[in-house]
Amino acid sequence: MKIQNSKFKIQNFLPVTRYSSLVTVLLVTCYLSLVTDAAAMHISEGILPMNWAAVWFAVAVPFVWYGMKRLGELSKIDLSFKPLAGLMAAIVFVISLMPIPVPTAGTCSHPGGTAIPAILLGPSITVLITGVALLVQALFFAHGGLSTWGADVVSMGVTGAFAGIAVFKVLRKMRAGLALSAFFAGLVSDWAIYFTTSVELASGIMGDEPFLPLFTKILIAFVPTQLPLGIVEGAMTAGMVKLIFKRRSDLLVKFGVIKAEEAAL
Amino acid sequence: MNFSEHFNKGHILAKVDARVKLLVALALLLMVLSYKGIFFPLLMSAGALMLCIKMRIPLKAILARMAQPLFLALVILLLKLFFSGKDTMFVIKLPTSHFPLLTLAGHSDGLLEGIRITSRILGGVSIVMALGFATPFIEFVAALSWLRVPRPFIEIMMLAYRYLFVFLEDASTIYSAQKNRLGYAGIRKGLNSFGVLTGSLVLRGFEQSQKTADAMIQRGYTGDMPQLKSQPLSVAELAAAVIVVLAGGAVWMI
Amino acid sequence: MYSVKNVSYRYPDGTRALDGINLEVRQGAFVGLLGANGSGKTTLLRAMDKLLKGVEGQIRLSGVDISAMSPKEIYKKVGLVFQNPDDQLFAPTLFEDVAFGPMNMGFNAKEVERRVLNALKEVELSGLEKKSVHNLSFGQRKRACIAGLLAMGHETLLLDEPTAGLDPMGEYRMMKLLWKLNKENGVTVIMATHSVDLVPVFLDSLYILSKGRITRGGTPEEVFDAPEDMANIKLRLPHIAELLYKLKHEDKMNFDRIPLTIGEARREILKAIQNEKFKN
Amino acid sequence: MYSVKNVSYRYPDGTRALDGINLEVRQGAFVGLLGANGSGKTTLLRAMDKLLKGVEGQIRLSGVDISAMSPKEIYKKVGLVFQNPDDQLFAPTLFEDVAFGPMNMGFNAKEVERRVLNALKEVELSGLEKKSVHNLSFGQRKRACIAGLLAMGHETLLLDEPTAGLDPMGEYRMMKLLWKLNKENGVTVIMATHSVDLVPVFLDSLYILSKGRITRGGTPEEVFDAPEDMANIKLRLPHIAELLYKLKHEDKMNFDRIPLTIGEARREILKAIQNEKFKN
Ligand SMILES: Nc1ncnc2c1ncn2[C@@H]1O[C@H](COP(=O)(O)OP(=O)(O)OP(=O)(O)O)[C@@H](O)[C@H]1O
Ligand SMILES: Nc1ncnc2c1ncn2[C@@H]1O[C@H](COP(=O)(O)OP(=O)(O)OP(=O)(O)O)[C@@H](O)[C@H]1O
Ligand SMILES: [Mg+2]
Ligand SMILES: [Mg+2]
Repeated sequence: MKIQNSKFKIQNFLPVTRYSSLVTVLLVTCYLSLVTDAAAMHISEGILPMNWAAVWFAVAVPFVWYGMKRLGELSKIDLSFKPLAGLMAAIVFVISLMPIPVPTAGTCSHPGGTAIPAILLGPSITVLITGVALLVQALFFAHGGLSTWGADVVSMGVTGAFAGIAVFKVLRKMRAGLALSAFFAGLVSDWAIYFTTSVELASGIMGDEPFLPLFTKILIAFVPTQLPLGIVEGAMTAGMVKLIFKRRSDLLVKFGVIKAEEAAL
Repeated sequence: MNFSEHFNKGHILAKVDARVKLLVALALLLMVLSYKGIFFPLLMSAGALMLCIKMRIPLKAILARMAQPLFLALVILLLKLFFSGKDTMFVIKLPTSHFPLLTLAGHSDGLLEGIRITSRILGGVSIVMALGFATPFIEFVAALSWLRVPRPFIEIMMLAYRYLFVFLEDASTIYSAQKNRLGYAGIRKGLNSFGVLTGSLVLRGFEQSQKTADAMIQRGYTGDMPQLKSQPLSVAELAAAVIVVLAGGAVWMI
Repeated sequence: MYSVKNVSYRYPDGTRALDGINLEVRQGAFVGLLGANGSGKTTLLRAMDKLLKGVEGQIRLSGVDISAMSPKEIYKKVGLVFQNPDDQLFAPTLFEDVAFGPMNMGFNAKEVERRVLNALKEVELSGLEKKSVHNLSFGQRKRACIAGLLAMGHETLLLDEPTAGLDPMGEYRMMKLLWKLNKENGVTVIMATHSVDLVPVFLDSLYILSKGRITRGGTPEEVFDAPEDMANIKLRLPHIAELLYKLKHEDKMNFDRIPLTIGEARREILKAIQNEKFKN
Repeated sequence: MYSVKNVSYRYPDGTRALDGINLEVRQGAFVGLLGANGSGKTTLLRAMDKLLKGVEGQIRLSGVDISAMSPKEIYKKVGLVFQNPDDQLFAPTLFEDVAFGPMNMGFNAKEVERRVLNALKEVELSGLEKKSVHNLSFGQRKRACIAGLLAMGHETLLLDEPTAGLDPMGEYRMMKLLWKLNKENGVTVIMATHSVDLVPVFLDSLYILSKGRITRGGTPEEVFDAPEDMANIKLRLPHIAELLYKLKHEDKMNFDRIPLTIGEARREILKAIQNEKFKN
């Protein structure tokens, strides 16, 4: 007897089976991420076909170019700004290599670290820094790729930085505490990266399928690593801002993160 | 840190101009991306892997670098197999066929599409990996500079590379020091310590950048780092590169 | 206490930093590791604190193989002070920093405070509790690192060049502090150092590292007994020893042995002069 | 050459790091700055290189007030070597790092290369041009910093603890290198240091800093002449001097003066013994 053709499909009585495909995706990625070191935020070499790779390059380049222009201006005022940007790139790189145990996936994952420079140096410089870090990672770590550099800059750099700083600014306007704002900046930045990456991934591999179902599946596939990772990233960003506030509040004033009156408190 | 300079230095590609290596790799990469089947990417992958073995890169390093892209490739393959396409090949019912909570159908056309993407990933990743293992960072940067990548980008890249190792060491020492004082016993403590670790790194970056700027200024820095002139490209190498690319192109056409 | 057997270690990039190290440190000892830059001192200390992965050979702590011990068990017994103080002071104020360890050990507020104040007194930083860590001088920060571990009540301290960068006085006082901890509180101390001149004054025994191997070990007198090959391992005799060595071998003065400290040197010189007098 | 008149400096947080410094260094001198941790050595060197803003008083370089000089003019004459080599080496490879200065000075590729290779030979780093900076050992990185300045052809070098963290052999060789630069190439050298024992062997004159003031200056013999108040400024005599000081004052040996180096000490001791003999 074929169950599928039977009148009494068991599936109809079990809500779980309505989402069976999604559940499967979840189970599969959980299993897979148990055996590998997942850094799901980077889109690897070769995933995007030529046309999509070109599209994301075209989106990314103006942002990076603007970052360079801005850096040039700032560098004229303060000669130490370029070294600072270079060193922050190194730090973003180091942070993104730090393994974090993600309890739900039972494995290690890596934070993006974009929210931190976004809060301190502003989003446009952050895009540039991320572009540099991504190029090095693509070549020497196979995190991301040369052809997917544009896509990765758009997700990790552009959306990550702008989402992070927007949340931070809005929360600060609403008089939220420094650490709390930083926490949500980190969290939202991480989730925004994950969202954009899913869009890029889905459009890159959809072929002639419809976009939306695939997108949802990808989004769900990485829930077990990305949801907790966002929280870790938030906590990390908050911890960072808190530490700098306690140790060198003058720096936060200098970069316009807080006002001088706040530092005096 | 698996930078190429940490491996065998006398390998077969060591003497080849980095610009040539970069151009060839980019050309082959473009061909892989625009190829419609699986033959060419897999061929490229096999070739690049063989090159890596020829360069005596430890197998462990190769696997470590391939792990993450392979993981993504697998996810994509499974997504494609089960959730796209129309020609059902097989049906899996879990846990048993009499009580199927999950019903999964594998599609042959989905599988094909998945294999196609997977082969593209394999081909692309292998080419770039071989390039990475064959080219010391410095030469890569010089090649980028020759390709007219803007100066500020290059400068930041060089500074980042220089201080990457300093900060990696700082990070590991701070981490050890925290562990030493039980900073990672428990999730809450762990998260907190982790924030302190990143904060310390960022602070270190600020302080270091001041000192670095001083050091640069006192050696005549006025806002732009000077640039070493690159040698002209050797005709022989360029010719060899063209032949390799043309050969690749010929295979690509088939 | 510590027993290191045939330990080797290779960094991921292939550098062979330790190459068959054997070492025995008994409870309550005050041991120095000497060696050129890059000879493996830091690596050895890190291996002994189980901070490295993939160490070959066996390291036993009070008879138990450390590879079988949990980090918590190790860090309760052993504390490592890193070379650079900035890598290990992470709280905003001195008090908070020193309290970090005891708090993680789960003591109540009162006990934490008692331990912190005690430790600060021990390193002569009392009164600076509220000070911002980065406003301390270099020497003060070095002391603060040691206080952070003292407050946890370790029975063993591993120290990586605790006197580097300190002024001559600070160097001397740091050594004296360690000596006091060792002699009065019974703390076992193992330290890497370049201060050849101070070593014989304070340490019980020495190990010389060269290219990842231990080439010599014993009391300072035994180790500095063969001055000829000191240069091969980029070391030298303490200045006092060098002076008396030259007086003995080039100026043919009659010393029974080559003293390493100022006190001993005085005695030897006076004795030699006495002998000269009787000769005439 | 350098003439520092009544220079004071206060860090933005209010710390008064320099407090009325007066200093004269003539062309071709080899001068040391000694002082406790936090006494202001680094600050003084930075002020002399015009890296600090808001310095009170006057600093003249070859007769010209440095506040009237452009950075370029200063950096053509004076080079400062920082305490930590990682602060100073910013290019990826050794060659590029050393070439940074000459390239900024506008030399053509050929001249740049000549200068770089020369400087590297001077500091014994020839053959390592292509090496990544982070793969150099600590001692090699310290030398690389010096090469970076030598390649610019400075007539004056300011050095902040050039021997800190080096092994005893490396320390000695670094001092010898500086001594050679000073004596053979005529480079004026001003260095901050804690190595009391090496100072008298190499340096022409010394200044002692304490709490932002210069409390004493002169030849090593003159400066170490009053051992009693060395402890107040957290310094001590060289070990050799201490031994002979004790022999003289506590054991009543008869020295004309307190020598500071091993060679002189040998002579003094032998002379004293000779005298004893004649007494009998
Ligand atoms: N993280 C690392 N990766 C690769 N090699 C390393 C690393 N750390 C140290 N080494 C190498 O291992 C060897 C031993 O280094 P180690 O730091 O133990 O020396 P050390 O005796 O502490 O020297 P120093 O007196 O300069 O502190 C050196 O050759 C060094 O270059
Ligand atoms: N950036 C700074 N901000 C505030 N105070 C500072 C700063 N740098 C140094 N100080 C303070 O200025 C004084 C002099 O410091 P300086 O670094 O010149 O001492 P130093 O003689 O070089 O000491 P060391 O031997 O430890 O290197 C110290 O009290 C120090 O705490
Ligand atoms: Mg060391
Ligand atoms: Mg200093």
